[in-house]
Amino acid sequence: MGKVFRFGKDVDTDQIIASQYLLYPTIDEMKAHTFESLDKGFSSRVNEGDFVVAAENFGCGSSREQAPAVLKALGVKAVIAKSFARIFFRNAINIGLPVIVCGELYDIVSDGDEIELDMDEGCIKTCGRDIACTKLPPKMQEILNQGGLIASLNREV
Amino acid sequence: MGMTMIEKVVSRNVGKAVKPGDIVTVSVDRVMLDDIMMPFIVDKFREMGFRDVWDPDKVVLIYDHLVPATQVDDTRHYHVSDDFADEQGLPHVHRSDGICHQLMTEAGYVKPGDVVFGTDSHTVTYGCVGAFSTGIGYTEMAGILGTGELWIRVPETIRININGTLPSNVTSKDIILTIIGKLRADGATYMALELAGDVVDGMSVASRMTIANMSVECGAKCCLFAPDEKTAEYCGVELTDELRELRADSDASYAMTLELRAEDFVPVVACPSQVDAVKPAAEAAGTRIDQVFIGSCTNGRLEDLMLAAEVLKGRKVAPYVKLIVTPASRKVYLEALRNGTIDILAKAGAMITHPSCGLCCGRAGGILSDGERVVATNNRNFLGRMGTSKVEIYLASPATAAESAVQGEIAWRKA
Amino acid sequence: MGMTIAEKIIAAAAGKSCVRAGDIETVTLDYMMSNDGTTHLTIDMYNKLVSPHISDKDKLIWIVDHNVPSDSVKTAASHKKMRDFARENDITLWEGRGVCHQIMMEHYVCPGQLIFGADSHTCAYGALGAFGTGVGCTDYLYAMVTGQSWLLVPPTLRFNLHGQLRDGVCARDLILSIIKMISASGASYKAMEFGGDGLASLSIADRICICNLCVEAGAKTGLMEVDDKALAYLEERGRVPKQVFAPDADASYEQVYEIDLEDIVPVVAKPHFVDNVVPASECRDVKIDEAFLGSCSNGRIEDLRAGAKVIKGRKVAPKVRFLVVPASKEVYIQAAEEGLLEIFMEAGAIVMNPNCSVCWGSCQGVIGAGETLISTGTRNFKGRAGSPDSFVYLASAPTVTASAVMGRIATADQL
Amino acid sequence: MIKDFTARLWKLGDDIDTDIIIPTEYLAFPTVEEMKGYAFSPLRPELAGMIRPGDCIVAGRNFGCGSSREQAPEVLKALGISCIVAGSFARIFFRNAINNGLLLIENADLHDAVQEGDVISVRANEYIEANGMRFGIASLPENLVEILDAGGLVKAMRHRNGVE
Repeated sequence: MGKVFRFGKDVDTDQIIASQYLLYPTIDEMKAHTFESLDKGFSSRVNEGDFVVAAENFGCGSSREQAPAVLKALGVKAVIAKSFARIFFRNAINIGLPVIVCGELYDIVSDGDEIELDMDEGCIKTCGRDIACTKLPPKMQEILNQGGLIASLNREV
Repeated sequence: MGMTMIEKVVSRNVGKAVKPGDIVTVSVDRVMLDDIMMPFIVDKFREMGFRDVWDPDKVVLIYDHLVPATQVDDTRHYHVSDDFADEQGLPHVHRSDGICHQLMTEAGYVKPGDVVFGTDSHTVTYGCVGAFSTGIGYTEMAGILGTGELWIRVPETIRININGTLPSNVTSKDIILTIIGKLRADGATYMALELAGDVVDGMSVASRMTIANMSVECGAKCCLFAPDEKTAEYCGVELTDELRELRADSDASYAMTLELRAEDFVPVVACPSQVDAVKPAAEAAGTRIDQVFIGSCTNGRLEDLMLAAEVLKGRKVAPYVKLIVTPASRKVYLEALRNGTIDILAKAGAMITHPSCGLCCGRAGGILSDGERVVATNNRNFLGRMGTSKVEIYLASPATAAESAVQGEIAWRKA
Repeated sequence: MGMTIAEKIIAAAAGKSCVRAGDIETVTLDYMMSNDGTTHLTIDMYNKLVSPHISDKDKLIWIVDHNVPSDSVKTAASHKKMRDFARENDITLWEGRGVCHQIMMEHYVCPGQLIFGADSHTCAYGALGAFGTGVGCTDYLYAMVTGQSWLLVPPTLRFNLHGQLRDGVCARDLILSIIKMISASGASYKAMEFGGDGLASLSIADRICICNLCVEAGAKTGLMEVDDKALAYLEERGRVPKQVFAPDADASYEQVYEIDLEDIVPVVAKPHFVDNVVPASECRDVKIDEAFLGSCSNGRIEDLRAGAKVIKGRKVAPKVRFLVVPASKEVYIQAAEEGLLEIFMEAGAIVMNPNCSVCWGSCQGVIGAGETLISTGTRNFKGRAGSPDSFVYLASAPTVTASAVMGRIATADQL
Repeated sequence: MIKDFTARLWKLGDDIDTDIIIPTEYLAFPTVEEMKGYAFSPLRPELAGMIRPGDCIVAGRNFGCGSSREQAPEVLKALGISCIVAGSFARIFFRNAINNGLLLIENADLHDAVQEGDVISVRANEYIEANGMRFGIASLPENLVEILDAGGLVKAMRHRNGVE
């Protein structure tokens, strides 16, 4: 179980992590600024295993991999949205942050609700209901299962 | 007994003869306020209980340290300044025209014999046209804005005579660095410098500006050059008998007199991290560098850029070395565009940034990291001035800087 | 059945005769571009690999353009890491010589290539018929090590352009109008392919601007048919196409749009989203604090000419900051030679060295809380140019320049 | 009037410039309170956190050389520094400190006679006592004493302008 942090539609990469922090030497130095313009307290309130839930087009904008990386570094278990922008989606999978497409969840959960995600079954449990979510394509599931693209690179070598 | 130049300028201002050590109250002819200090000045001005600026025409506001803005809060300084200018009806505001000290002389705000204060230590620059000018803090500036006056202690003077013929590869930057090396960083504290001799007579106002600018690095309160034809032309004034009189009497009394032979000067560098750690460039030659900066109120004028272009023409900046050129003012940039200097510098590989304090004040424009070395034409090589405390800054002339950029190591132009 | 341009390029890169939208293919890349926005992280990951190696260093192009010259010690450390790695591994490094995509256009991109860039606007390369797409640093690292990557073949949206743009209407207005039509996610995961009789009237600069902004509709890439104009651009620069792919007549498109260029009017994208597009005439009362002409979208010589034409003989409105930033050193030098920089400087603009500047929002020209910017940059997201409480409008070069003159949003015909 | 006091001392060398006292990157912070944690950061980043109100600084020659930034004496005052004893002071720093009511004492000999952490006793306008030795103090010019007595230039001006 993890807590829901609910955001709207078109949450762009600049809101996830603003440009002025991207050249900081490490992700750990950036992560306190996650969602700074939308929810200043996010980084201090989020706990290991929590979820980010959003509407359409989550992660649109730049290719900055810092965006999924800071979410992962803060312990976010998965991002569940109605749809994702493609570079964010790809980046998230590559670093091992699950990104789940689910049309229904956004409209029935509130900020702070507890939910549980079963990726193998493609199912989210909330408020006593089970909601189906899209399973990842096998290629991406394979990368995730390996622990991200770097892990697969090390294995191939 | 005769008077030194500073004694004459102060006497002229206060209407009575003064001598070193006197504490007198001067009437201020101009003040320069820069963007980085403005919010503090305005706060103090109000806190002191003032409502109106004593004479709006005598106030010049210049945005230069924070242009362009690099941090979100920088723009607050513009707005506080704009609001104050509107409220007080200040007619002279420069929002992106260049570095304050360049503009004060170039735009005609300072004339020979004037008494001028600014909230920046390099306000000493205006001595190049025979004005008494010096840097003060923002609290005193707030006081001047309210009263038009400031107390000063009349300084003793160190006289420096430079006669003879300079080697062709020596610039006025080499001269002032050499002087600072001799006097040490506090050798002229509380005192005025006064320069004279053939070499000074032959110098452009721009070259004198470089010397006056850096006089604060040996602690000087000001550094004066007697007004001559060049000064008059530069300032757009007539060289009246009254201005001719603003030179030291032959029987003036000095704290010290230095006689320097022009032929003895060589290109020099100030080594990290003291402005007075000066040695011949030849002794530092071969030191690998990462960056070169040509600009600032010390050496960002047309003659400096042209000198750099002369060195760089048809050559390229060394691989992995960055050359950053920042003209001192919009006027300098325009003139350098028109006469092809910018073209030469850009083709050699220079990054040319908009006129501002930029890298010299360490807020932007080429900040460096641990272990990196820079050769710079500006005025300070203090620890941490351009990045971390592990950055090494060498100060040099535009010619030395340009040659070093090409070589990728400290190098100087042969005579 | 036939293939689209995107399908043909991916098929060639996958070594197959035919691919279809929805297939996942392993492709060999022609170039991998990375800039200072993420390269420091790529290097950290590279150094942690079990067996780090680079598949083909000649395919790597590294460009320092986002925060250049460096604005802080943290930036300087990241730049140093990138520079040192490039030096040790003999990777081509461009530093301070322009925005990455413009450098790629000027020196590398050829029709038929498949290029990864660690920057979302890599989709710009379609202007020359190359499949460019933005990736994160992990994807980049995988490609750097293996020379390959996997790619989902995108479905294609086809845009047939007809006629030509009216006077005063720009490519920027066209692509913003298209983004409004299909929405900010309307091309998510898809390719946008442009052709039709109207293409011939668009300059290479126009085409780059259009393809560049395709990612703002969510597209994986933007692609233009390669015509004589594109081939002439390449020939001028001594490059030859890898292969020119035209779409098959019976290619399968997800949707086909017919666009009459004469219907397009000057528009602006209002805060805080790129598809929040309205006719510029609807925003005439919006007061601005800053205007920005530059970026990989609109920092080319054609854009500077358009801006200079508008501002020549006029002045930037008081208190408005107008930043003009050529997209590359080549553009800068040409603009200097054509007298454009002089025009901007005379008008009171701030001319900066080629870099990402205001578009990137953390290096120069940052805007403060409550301030409004009109920009030719790529994005108007909340906080994109500085404070989260600021406002960014996107528009064409003439509209931005006219707004700088008026101090509020205006089109050039209003002057 | 300047009162007698004792203070624990922090020892610094020659030519402590204004960029060391407070680097340029922090100068545009809205308040001195926000800046003071960065005092001396290029030289001794830990120092600002260790200074306790009432402590003093003993330095060598040319303390405060460099820029005219008044933030330099202001941050030291905000940290609670009671006085600075140095071989000599750069002139702009000197004026700025007095204008903020920060006591400066010129003495060339004390520096060599003390260690960091020692406690000195200051007898106003007479001498400093440290490790059993006495070091003379020159008295300040009258106009400066007036400013110090008023509690700084702002207060002096408020008095002049009849605002309290």
